[in-house]
Amino acid sequence: MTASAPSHRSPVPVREVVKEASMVKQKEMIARNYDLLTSTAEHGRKVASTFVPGNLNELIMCFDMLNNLPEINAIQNGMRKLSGDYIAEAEKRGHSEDVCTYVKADLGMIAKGNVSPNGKPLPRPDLLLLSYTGCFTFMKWFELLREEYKCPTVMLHVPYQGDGETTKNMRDYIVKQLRQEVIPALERVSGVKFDIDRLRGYLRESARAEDDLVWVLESAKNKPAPIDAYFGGVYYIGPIFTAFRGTPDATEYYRLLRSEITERIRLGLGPITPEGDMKSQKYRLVVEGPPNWTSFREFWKMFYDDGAVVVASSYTKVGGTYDLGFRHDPDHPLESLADYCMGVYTNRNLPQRIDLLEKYMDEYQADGLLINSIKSCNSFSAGQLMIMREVEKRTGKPAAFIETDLVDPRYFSAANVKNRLESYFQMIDQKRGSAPSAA
Amino acid sequence: MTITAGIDVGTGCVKVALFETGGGAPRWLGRRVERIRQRNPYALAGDAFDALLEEAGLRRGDVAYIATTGDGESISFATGHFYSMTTHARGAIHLDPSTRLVLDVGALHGRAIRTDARGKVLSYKMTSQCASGSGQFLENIARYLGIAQDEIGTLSLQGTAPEKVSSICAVLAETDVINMVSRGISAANILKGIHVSMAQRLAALVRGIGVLEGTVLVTGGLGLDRGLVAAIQEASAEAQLPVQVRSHPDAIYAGAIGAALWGAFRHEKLSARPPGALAS
Amino acid sequence: MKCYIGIDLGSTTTKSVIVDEQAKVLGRGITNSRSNYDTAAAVSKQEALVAARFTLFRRALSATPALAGRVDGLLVDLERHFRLVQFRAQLEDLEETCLRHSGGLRFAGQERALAEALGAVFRELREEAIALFAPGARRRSDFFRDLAGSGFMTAAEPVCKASGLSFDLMLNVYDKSIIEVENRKGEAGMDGKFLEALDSVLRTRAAGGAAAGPPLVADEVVRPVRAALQIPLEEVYVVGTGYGRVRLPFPKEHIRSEILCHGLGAHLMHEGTRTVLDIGGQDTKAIQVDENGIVENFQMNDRCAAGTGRYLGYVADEMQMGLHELGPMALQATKTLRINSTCTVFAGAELRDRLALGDKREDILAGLHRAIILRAMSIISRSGGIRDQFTFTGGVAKNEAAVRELRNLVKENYGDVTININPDSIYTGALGAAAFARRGAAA
Amino acid sequence: MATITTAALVARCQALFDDISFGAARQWKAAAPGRKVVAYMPIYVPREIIHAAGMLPLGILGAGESLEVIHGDAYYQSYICRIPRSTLDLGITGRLDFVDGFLFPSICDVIRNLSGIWKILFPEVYVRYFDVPQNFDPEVGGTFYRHELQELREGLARLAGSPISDDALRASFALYNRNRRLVRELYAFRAEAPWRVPASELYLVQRAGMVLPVEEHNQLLADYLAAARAEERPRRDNCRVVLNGVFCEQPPLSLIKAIEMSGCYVVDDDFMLVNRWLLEDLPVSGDPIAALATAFLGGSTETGAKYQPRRELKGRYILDAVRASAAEGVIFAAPSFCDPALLERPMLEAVLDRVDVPHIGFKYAENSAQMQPVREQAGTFADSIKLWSAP
Ligand SMILES: Nc1ncnc2c1ncn2[C@@H]1O[C@H](COP(=O)(O)OP(=O)(O)O)[C@@H](O)[C@H]1O
Ligand SMILES: Nc1ncnc2c1ncn2[C@@H]1O[C@H](COP(=O)(O)OP(=O)(O)O)[C@@H](O)[C@H]1O
Ligand code: SF4
Ligand code: SF4
Ligand code: SF4
Repeated sequence: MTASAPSHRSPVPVREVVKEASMVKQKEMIARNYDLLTSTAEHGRKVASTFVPGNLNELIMCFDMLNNLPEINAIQNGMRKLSGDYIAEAEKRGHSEDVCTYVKADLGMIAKGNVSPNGKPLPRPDLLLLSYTGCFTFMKWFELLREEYKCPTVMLHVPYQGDGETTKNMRDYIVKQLRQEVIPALERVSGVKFDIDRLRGYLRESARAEDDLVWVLESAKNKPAPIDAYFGGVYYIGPIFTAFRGTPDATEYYRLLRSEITERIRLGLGPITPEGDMKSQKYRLVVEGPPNWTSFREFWKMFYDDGAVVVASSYTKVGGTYDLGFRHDPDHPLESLADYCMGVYTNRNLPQRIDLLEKYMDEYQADGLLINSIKSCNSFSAGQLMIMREVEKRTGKPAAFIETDLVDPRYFSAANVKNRLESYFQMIDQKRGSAPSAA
Repeated sequence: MTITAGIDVGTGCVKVALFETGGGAPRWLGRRVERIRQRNPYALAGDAFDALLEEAGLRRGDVAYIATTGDGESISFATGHFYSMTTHARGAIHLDPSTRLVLDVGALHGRAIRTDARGKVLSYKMTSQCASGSGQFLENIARYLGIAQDEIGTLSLQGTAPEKVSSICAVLAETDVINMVSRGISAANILKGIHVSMAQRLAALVRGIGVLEGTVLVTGGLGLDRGLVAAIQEASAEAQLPVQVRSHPDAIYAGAIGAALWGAFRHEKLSARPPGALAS
Repeated sequence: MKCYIGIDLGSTTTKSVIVDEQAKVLGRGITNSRSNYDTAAAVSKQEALVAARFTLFRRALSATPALAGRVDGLLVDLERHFRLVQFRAQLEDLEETCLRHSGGLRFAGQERALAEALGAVFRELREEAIALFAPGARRRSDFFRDLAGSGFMTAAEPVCKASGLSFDLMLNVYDKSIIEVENRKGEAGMDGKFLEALDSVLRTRAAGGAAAGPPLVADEVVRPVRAALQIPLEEVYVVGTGYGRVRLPFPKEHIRSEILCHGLGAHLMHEGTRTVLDIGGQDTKAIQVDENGIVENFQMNDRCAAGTGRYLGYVADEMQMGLHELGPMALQATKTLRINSTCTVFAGAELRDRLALGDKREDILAGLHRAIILRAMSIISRSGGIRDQFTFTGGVAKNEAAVRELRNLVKENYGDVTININPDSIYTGALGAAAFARRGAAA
Repeated sequence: MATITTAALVARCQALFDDISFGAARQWKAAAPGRKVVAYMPIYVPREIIHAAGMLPLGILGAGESLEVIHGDAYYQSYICRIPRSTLDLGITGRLDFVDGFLFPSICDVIRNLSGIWKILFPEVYVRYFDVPQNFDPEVGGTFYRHELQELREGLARLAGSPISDDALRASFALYNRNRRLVRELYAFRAEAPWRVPASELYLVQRAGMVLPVEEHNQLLADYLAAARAEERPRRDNCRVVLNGVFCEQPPLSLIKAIEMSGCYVVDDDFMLVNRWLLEDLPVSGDPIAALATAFLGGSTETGAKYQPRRELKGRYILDAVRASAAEGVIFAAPSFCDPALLERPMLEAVLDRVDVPHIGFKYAENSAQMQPVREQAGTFADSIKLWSAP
């Protein structure tokens, strides 16, 4: 459920005004990963398909396996304007208009040759590793994929934090599943014996990158914010939420990124947008909900053109709420994987999500909360209006609500979104204008 | 010789067909279509039926099976009812035996019905509940543009640069069209644009149902709209569907024809069955 | 005289409001937007300018001591006569256009018959016009399209029957012509029309008769009117808002979101307003404002026009009634039927279904009105509920049945709150825009 | 001869169904001091534990078509199914003000998030998200589940104000075992003679079990069965179908009737699966919590909201249902925007296609008003079976 930098073949190129080293590095990492994935015939490494929230990248690496993330493929296809066709294909094959479009984009893509962004077909996975955390649809998605691939499938059921806490029973259950189901399945498929010390090594590496990631996301507390924590944020979380967590590459990426942002802060610069440095920052927003990918640029532009910068977002926490203090822990490897899975944003209950957003509003000194409600995603969306009310009530700051979709171009109505955003910005303005001189 | 009637009560029109069957091909005895226009459709159906009988010199008692279809379930003088897709499939086969897919496009609905050579419904798809891209919508726009119904097709065929209708909602689409008028887009291009967007939705149904060859017969009132039929053909070609999209001058009667013919079939089946086997 | 103008380019109607330097409303104008947007903006502005003239007439006449106590009656008369003059000019235009159109290919061989039939129809329309604008007459719409349209239908049916012409054909000629007529701006000669109307008032009064009212001394009246006509109306600043605002020929700074305009407009009409509901042609908005009319929160329907004003429009078309008549009929209901689908386009189908099932028109209409208001209640609830005072704006606020449903539901769900419904509520957005225009000019 | 007619029984059920203020449950609560009511949503909760605590389990399935939802829409976007919004509306309008506890079972993300909303809006109510394992190994999922059940038992005991004994649990098991047996019997009878148990009646009788104490529902079921067996009813020229996908948000009653009126006898369905969740009797001896867990892991019904670990078994249950009830086809009816039902459907369709069982599918909402498309589709389905089957 996260973006990664659009691939080098992206038909919607960034106007490369500034090309920072971290961007280059990330592109190169992603390209390399797709090349690895599409050349399994040559190197023979096995592939696991899995989800972003609660993904077990370190564990997968312990078995020399590659990690393929259908959500990321769907995003890539959304950004490359292919998802519309894929969704149509899936609907033609009997899928309802109503269901999550990630699933349909993925199934449609498979039906149409499963071509990866590098132009080569993705391999059939050797294992479907169903990390069932934070979203119910995952389960159906992998059942559908299993029909497609007829390959081994292993379920890791992560209990939901219904009462806003994780219990020992929950943790034990996950660890037990890891021990008795997931690890044996990975061993069987890969033929590699599990080595817990290898896992510890990767986890140690993860924790390093995680420290820098948190620093990066929190840099938006500065004024002006040196980053956009939503539109830019989706790029920043790419490596850590996907196939790179636990690799030196990721660590290096975040080190680079951190130094670049340090420099931006020193120079008092705002975020880099596709059209260069963002100039004035009139509105600081917290955003809840995933972005729209099919019109990502157009969507972003509606913000920076009007001087709106996102200082914190919940979406950058779908692959882990590191800013709340969690780190992968080499000393408690399986337990920390369990805690990681349970802690991802959408596995937290609604009251926890509200608390978090409220905290962001305060700590990042935001002017308002914007919710981008995604038609596809019940996990995020069912309850967002409640979130909006509560945050508004608690912070006294205005909130706004827009509705789009992830990768279904039919549900991005630019005129509508723009109308609402403009009204919202004018409303913040007007409110500000009145506050001091009300009398 | 058996005389049967089919009565198709639609949202826009009531259609009645009278047939004689038994011994060779079924024979038309008469047909009639009435626009409903705020009248009670059931009363209208009765009147149209009686008028048709009178023309043919018959009485109700002469008709062996009066079959209703469409919304006609509750017509009291009917012998039985068949549902629209059942009747359109059969009617289409009667009008054009090479039909493998029926696109029934009426005032408020669009349906794709896959049929075999005997008129058996194999599968179907319907446009969603939302009314955008319906015949009613087209009718409204045409009126707004000052164009009579039977002119629509001809005009649309003259369109060279169809203007895309972006909105999914019929009401909002209407606003779109008004915008077009104010931008000076010609009526031909506006109509063609609507046809194209309707055709795309319909072609998606065709594609969705997985028909890959044979004749697609457009039935229902919009079968008479040559512009729409042409647009569907184009859209199918674009979607690389190797099908022939056609219509028939009697396309609007497809449901009524099917009802009359199924009525004949059922009549025969029931005559062979001991009386009172089923209450119905 | 300095004028600040707000134009609300709605999906169904376009409204203009002119305010003066003291923020007093000088005039309001409205027209159908169902044609060219530029024209709609121009026409509504024109109408507002006409109304502004009437305001100036009122000021001038009120300053004439000899007319004390008679100004109101005089102005009502003047307006009626003015509308009649206007209507007749348009009718004439329509007839000419129709005749021109009946020459087309489609009508080959029938031109003569058509021309005769049209002649008969328009004769009748002209005669009716007098009754239409008679004192105290109730018109089913303020728009030429609606008035002429329904008159045309009624008149054409018997004419067609008598002459054997197809009714559809006649209708088609009308459909072809009305757009054109509607799209003509016709600004020229406005002053002449005022004087013509005034002249007509004076003549009628002089002629006496039951409804004529007391005769007037021509000079006492004509002089102030002429003087008022001399005052230039200077357009200082125009702000546009509403659905079609992006199509307005203004720079971006002159455009305000309709949400803000409605919020401010409602505040200006009723100072205590905290919650605004606006049901317009194709959207429904709920807006929360603070004590200064500043928007705090809003919600609106999206993408789907279900349950909006157009819905009533479709229903009215379906029943061949005027929009004005729907509410009163719904109020006659003895029970409220439950209607779940508020899809605008299916409204007609649902209506027919219900009629076929034997339900009464009144009851169905009551159900339809309730359905609209229920949808609005949901949107309000989403925006944060209803706070005191609650102001209902937009075209649908003119509908008594909708208002009644709303009152009931508000009471049930939010208890006793003051509900403001302004007779000019349809102009709320335009008023807000005009206020922004005044501020814009000051800035 | 039964003394009570089906009509009288159905009328009572209809009254219970129509009463969206839950008068019956309110009366039950008021009848003795200290009584408590625990509501639950689909798809499954172990009602035995609630019952054993002396409390009334109350099944909430939205508000149907009779409630005009106003506030619920303030919490849910248009692309989310209706059941959570009408349920919230019931809460906000005070219709559930007598409810002391509310269980939100693991069925989908919507209900899951609703549990959080409920916590915020109704802080005085005992609210619990009830998780069930998707791992069916007795050691792994079983251990987790036993703990969850134990936690639930403790939570409910706190709410009830006294501990829940093993004996009380076993006594409840016996009552619910009887309930499940009667429901099974009713379904079997219906499959045998569907014209004698119209779908809408079976629905209402089952639905009554959501609001009545189990003891009363058992009596009702027994009475209805006896009455239905005693009454002859006209048989129509209908085809036999299994109805699938209706396990959470409920279609309006008129939709169920429309299906039958357009020519389809429903011979099996997945309404109110909580009544049929456990396929076998719970043992009334031994550790009750372990018994509940074992029954869930190894002997519970299948549905879209549950994971099937083995690919070759995926979707088999629909075929089993078709065969067991001698159905001629399947009607898939799913609530609009219901991911569990709609994502499950293509997999079920594939299973049916493999053996040429015809099927159709459509969507509904609890307040769907237009039955025309439903009649159209069910009717065409019935037509084709009528016209094309041997005479
Ligand atoms: N000659 C024609 N050309 C184009 N459209 C037509 C023509 N005659 C009827 N129609 C359209 O057909 C529709 C009625 O089709 P029909 O299949 O009878 O629908 P229904 O069964 O719902 O009444 C009307 O909406 C009308 O727009
Ligand atoms: N006199 C009236 N009586 C009843 N309803 C009216 C009247 N005038 C307008 N309406 C309703 O108001 C709607 C237009 O409202 P309006 O606020 O002008 O919308 P918009 O701003 O979108 O053009 C119409 O569709 C109609 O339903
Ligand atoms: S429902 Fe949401 S979380 Fe689940 S797969 Fe779809 S987008 Fe991802
Ligand atoms: S989008 Fe428009 S046509 Fe569709 S349901 Fe809504 S109002 Fe009706
Ligand atoms: S109807 Fe479906 S999506 Fe809605 S709450 Fe029930 S299971 Fe979830």
